Amino acid sequence: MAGTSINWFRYASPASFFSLAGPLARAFGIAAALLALAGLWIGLVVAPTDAQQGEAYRIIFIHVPAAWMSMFIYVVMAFWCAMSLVFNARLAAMTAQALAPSGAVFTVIALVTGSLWGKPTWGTYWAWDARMTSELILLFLYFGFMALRNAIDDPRRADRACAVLALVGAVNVPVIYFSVKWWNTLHQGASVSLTTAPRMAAIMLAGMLVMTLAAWSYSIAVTLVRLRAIINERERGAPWRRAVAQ
Amino acid sequence: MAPMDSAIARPAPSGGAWAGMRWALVRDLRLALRSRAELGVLLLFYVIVVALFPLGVGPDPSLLRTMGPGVLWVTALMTSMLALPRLFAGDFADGSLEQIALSPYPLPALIAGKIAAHWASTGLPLAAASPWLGVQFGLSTGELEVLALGLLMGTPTLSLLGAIGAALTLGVRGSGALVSLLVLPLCVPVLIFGAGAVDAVRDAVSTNAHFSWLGAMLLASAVGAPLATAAAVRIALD
Amino acid sequence: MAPMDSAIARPAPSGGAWAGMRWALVRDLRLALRSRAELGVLLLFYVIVVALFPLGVGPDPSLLRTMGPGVLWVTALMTSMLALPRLFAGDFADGSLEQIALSPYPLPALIAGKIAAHWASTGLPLAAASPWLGVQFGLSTGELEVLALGLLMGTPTLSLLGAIGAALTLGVRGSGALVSLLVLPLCVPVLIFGAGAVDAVRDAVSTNAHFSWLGAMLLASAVGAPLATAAAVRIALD
Amino acid sequence: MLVAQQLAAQRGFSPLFAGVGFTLHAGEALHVTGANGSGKTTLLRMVCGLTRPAQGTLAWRGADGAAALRECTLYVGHASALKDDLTAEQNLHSLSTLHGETADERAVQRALAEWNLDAQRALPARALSQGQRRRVALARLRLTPRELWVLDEPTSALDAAGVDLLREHLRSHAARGGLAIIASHDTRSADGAGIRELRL
Amino acid sequence: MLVAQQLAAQRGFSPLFAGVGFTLHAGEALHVTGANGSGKTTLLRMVCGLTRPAQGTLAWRGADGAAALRECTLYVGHASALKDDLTAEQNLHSLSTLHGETADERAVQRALAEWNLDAQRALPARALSQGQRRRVALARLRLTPRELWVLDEPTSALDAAGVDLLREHLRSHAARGGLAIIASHDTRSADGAGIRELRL
Ligand code: HEM
Ligand SMILES: Nc1ncnc2c1ncn2[C@@H]1O[C@H](COP(=O)(O)OP(=O)(O)OP(=O)(O)O)[C@@H](O)[C@H]1O
Ligand SMILES: Nc1ncnc2c1ncn2[C@@H]1O[C@H](COP(=O)(O)OP(=O)(O)OP(=O)(O)O)[C@@H](O)[C@H]1O
Ligand SMILES: [Mg+2]
Ligand SMILES: [Mg+2]
Repeated sequence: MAGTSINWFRYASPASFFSLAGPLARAFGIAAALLALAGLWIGLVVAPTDAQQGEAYRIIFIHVPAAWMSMFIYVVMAFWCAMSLVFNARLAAMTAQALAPSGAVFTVIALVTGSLWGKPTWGTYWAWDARMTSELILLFLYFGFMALRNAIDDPRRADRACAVLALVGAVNVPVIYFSVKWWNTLHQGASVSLTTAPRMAAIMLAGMLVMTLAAWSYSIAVTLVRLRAIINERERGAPWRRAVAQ
Repeated sequence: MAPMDSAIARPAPSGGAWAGMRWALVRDLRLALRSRAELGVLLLFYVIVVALFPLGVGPDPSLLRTMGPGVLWVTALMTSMLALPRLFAGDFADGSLEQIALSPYPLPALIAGKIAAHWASTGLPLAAASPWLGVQFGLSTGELEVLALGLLMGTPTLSLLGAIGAALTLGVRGSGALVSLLVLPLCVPVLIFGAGAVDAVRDAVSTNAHFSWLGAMLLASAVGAPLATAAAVRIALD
Repeated sequence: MAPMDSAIARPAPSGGAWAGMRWALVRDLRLALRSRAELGVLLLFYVIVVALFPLGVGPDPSLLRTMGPGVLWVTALMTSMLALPRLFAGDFADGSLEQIALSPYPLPALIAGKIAAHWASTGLPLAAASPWLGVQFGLSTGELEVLALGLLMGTPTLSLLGAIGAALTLGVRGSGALVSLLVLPLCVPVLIFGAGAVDAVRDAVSTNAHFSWLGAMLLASAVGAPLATAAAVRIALD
Repeated sequence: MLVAQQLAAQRGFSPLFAGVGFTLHAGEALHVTGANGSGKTTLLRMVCGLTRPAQGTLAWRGADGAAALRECTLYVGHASALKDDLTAEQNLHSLSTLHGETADERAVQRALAEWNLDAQRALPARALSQGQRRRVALARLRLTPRELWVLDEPTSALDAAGVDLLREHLRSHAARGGLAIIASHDTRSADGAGIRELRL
Repeated sequence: MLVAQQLAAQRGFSPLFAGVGFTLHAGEALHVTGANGSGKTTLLRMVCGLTRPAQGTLAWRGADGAAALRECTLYVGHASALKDDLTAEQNLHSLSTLHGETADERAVQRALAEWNLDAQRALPARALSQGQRRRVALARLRLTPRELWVLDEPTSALDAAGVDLLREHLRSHAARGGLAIIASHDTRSADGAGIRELRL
């Protein structure tokens, strides 16, 4: 741990990170585009029409990755918030701040695609099913995070306040994930898990995974871009900025 | 002045946490009773709520029965929301919060005391009144028991979670609605299990699951919330 | 400094009442929602509150439909009560209220402006959002219209009545506080008629009676409340 | 000309002061002193019409009328009447429009600059230091020209420079024929021409 | 002994002060002065552990520890920390129990009498005058004996008698080997033995 932590701290300083972020963002952006194309091709062309659901099921290729990301990004966000509280590292807090919007976006996508899917399958756009509700709560948590953020004038105070909020809100993620287990609901349970063999067609699985990778690299790219912007604003006065400026 | 000329450096008071918690609890309860206004308003509020629904829904008993628990639970949620701003804002404005943060007692303990007082003036009365209110909705005895028990176990969690939001929004622009935005989502699970328990009784299903969840959430928040709130308070004072 | 050396005694500003009302309205609105973001927060808050009920009660559509109006009306009451303490307490604490009372504009006009702002930041958004929220409860078009109209006519009354109570509790202990308890029950008729109107639509009964009552209460309070509140404020400052 | 006669104040059940009277002509300033709790603030609030005298009369320009007096009075109290959420600039603007003045951007900025708050112009009042809040409150003296100034502890939390500036203002106000009533324990603000003392 | 080294404060995006250091031995008092907004209050809050220094260290009795320092500190800030609904007596009692003292009725009454608030003992703090509130706040100096006093503008709204009394307290505190840090514009409180000045 000690060994790794040293260089971790080197990149934990905005100064050394800033130069790194630019090219990384570009690389991940391109990757995201390619993966998305591949995933959509698999999902819309290669994958066969589903027996009962017809074409409608193809939403899964967007819905599931989005839903996964919505939860995953929150976990990552909470992690960085913890880091910023413990090590008092500015960059960690900024990362969390940069992650929030992407998380919100994916949550919205999961909600929208989900309810669009719900119409043909369940005959309703919305039901107060546990998973849907908890996903909606996740959206509100993202909103709350951002709202608190821009309600506080002092940036460092905002960092720490939002960090506390994010950590508290993290309890919602397991609720979302296991909601299908805890309440017998409309929503179907996890059919992909690391422990048991997947219960769906290999090709579908492949499509979903490729799309998930696309979502990942997209999130990383966007986050890095936002991070650069935030650093630009936050570290205005700092000496190293002037150095970079020249 | 004789006592003053003794040593000016005192040891930290003994029996830290509990004494601190008691101090905050007693003091806030006393203050709450001083300004009976808010208390009365809260009580009136949920009497109105409960009185209103039968009016809105009409006398159909089966309907009333099914919605009774949900209404009472949401009312509990709203009343604790109503009182949240008062939890820290006053102390923050008049400088008491600084003194509390500087006290030799552990801050989380003091905060826990304040939360307990908040609960005693919002959740507890509702839980106590719930059997009577539930009768208005024609709940059966079994349902009433579960309802009251659920409220007793659930409302403290609401206060605990609410405290975090209240502390986070201290001295923040437009904190009024922001608190609710931060807190209400976190409270939803409590609501689900609490109301669910009563439905379970109606459907003659075991309520163990619900209560164990309520208990788990109460424990978790009882441990976590004071710490998180204390952190938030220190941040607000920084 | 040139302009300063002119006459130091100024005439009272022209166009008294309206100008004063506008000042208070604009200023309080600005304080309430310093950014569009905060308006969003407020709406989100409604969404959450309304979303909670189905959670507690369960997704049965017919049930939701019957309780929809009641829920929205209670939400209206709660949101306006959430904001009430902030109506005068803040200005009282930081000395703004003194300055307001010393302004050349007539005090009731300024107060009316403050009340209007309070309504515009609590009742109005809810009334505006109510059709959409009502859809969540599966209300019919006709019901939605009546609901929205009722909220539009009813929520100002809630704010007006609430203002009296808020002013009475200023600075005063005991007695004044208790008086404010007498104000809140006055809100009950508003809720009853407001929610009742929607049921009337459902039962295909004429809603005239309900609306004329709502209108009457609105008129009465619009005339009386600012005067009463102004008097209460002067007493609180004395 | 302001004439106070036989003013008496009652607080709770006990009388606070009685038989207080003074006459203030154009260009004069009254420095109200007295121990803590002797009733200075109460007297000032009476003069500007916030508190009703238990006894006695206040005559303004011969006529007896609180309304007339209020129109010509500017009261700066203990509380600085700033909204924490608004910036110093917004606060000043809102306060002066409340008193019927049409304060334009530049006037406000000039007033702030004079009290050397340029840097804090755009800060929310919450962020201001105690003395900076006081300075913003005193900047109203320029923006809301009134014939009678009623200042309660104007120098509290002010640094030396601020006190000088205030004295400067008082002097020019007097020169313009304005009246002033100041309650303060701070003798620094009390010297200068035409300043009389009223001891409660 | 309190040693501050290279303290720096940051507010918003801009640094407030930097490189502030001082050493305070038993029986000494530090008088922090400076223009409005120069950071006195911020510095005081750092000393008693409310605000985290952006840089620098505070060492108390050699050991570096905010907790140890907090235990020995009594902070009386701008805000007097009185609850308007409680009486002066109740406020004092509640505050001193909060700080772990077992204040009995008589001790509280003696403290109030010393600041001559006998008459106001049973008044709700809401009714107190500004200076009386300040006096109640200062009465805590007796009821909560601590080694280090941190006083922010202690003389604001105090009358002459009050200032003398405060000076008296400071003197006997120093004689007992206590330390004190005072931020004030009021030079009246600054004279006396062993009082050093720190200018921000
Ligand atoms: C607004 C409505 C919906 C929401 C909020 C929602 C939310 C979610 C979430 C959070 C996940 C990821 C959790 C997990 O992987 O276990 C998920 C996965 C999934 N959802 Fe939905 N969903 C909605 C509607 C639907 C509908 C209508 C269907 C199809 C009938 C559907 C089918 C699936 C499937 C198949 C998965 C993948 C489960 C797995 O393989 O693990 N969802 N949904
Ligand atoms: N968010 C912020 N952004 C910029 N500046 C800020 C912010 N918050 C506080 N400040 C500045 O920090 C300073 C606070 O200093 P502090 O209150 O310690 O001053 P002080 O020396 O106590 O002044 P006074 O003598 O008036 O009490 C003020 O100048 C204030 O303008
Ligand atoms: N309800 C009450 N009952 C008894 N006494 C009261 C009541 N309300 C106020 N008082 C007293 O009235 C006085 C108020 O006086 P005021 O505030 O004018 O004093 P002041 O001269 O401004 O003092 P300071 O110099 O501290 O500002 C105080 O002595 C206070 O104790
Ligand atoms: Mg006074
Ligand atoms: Mg200060």
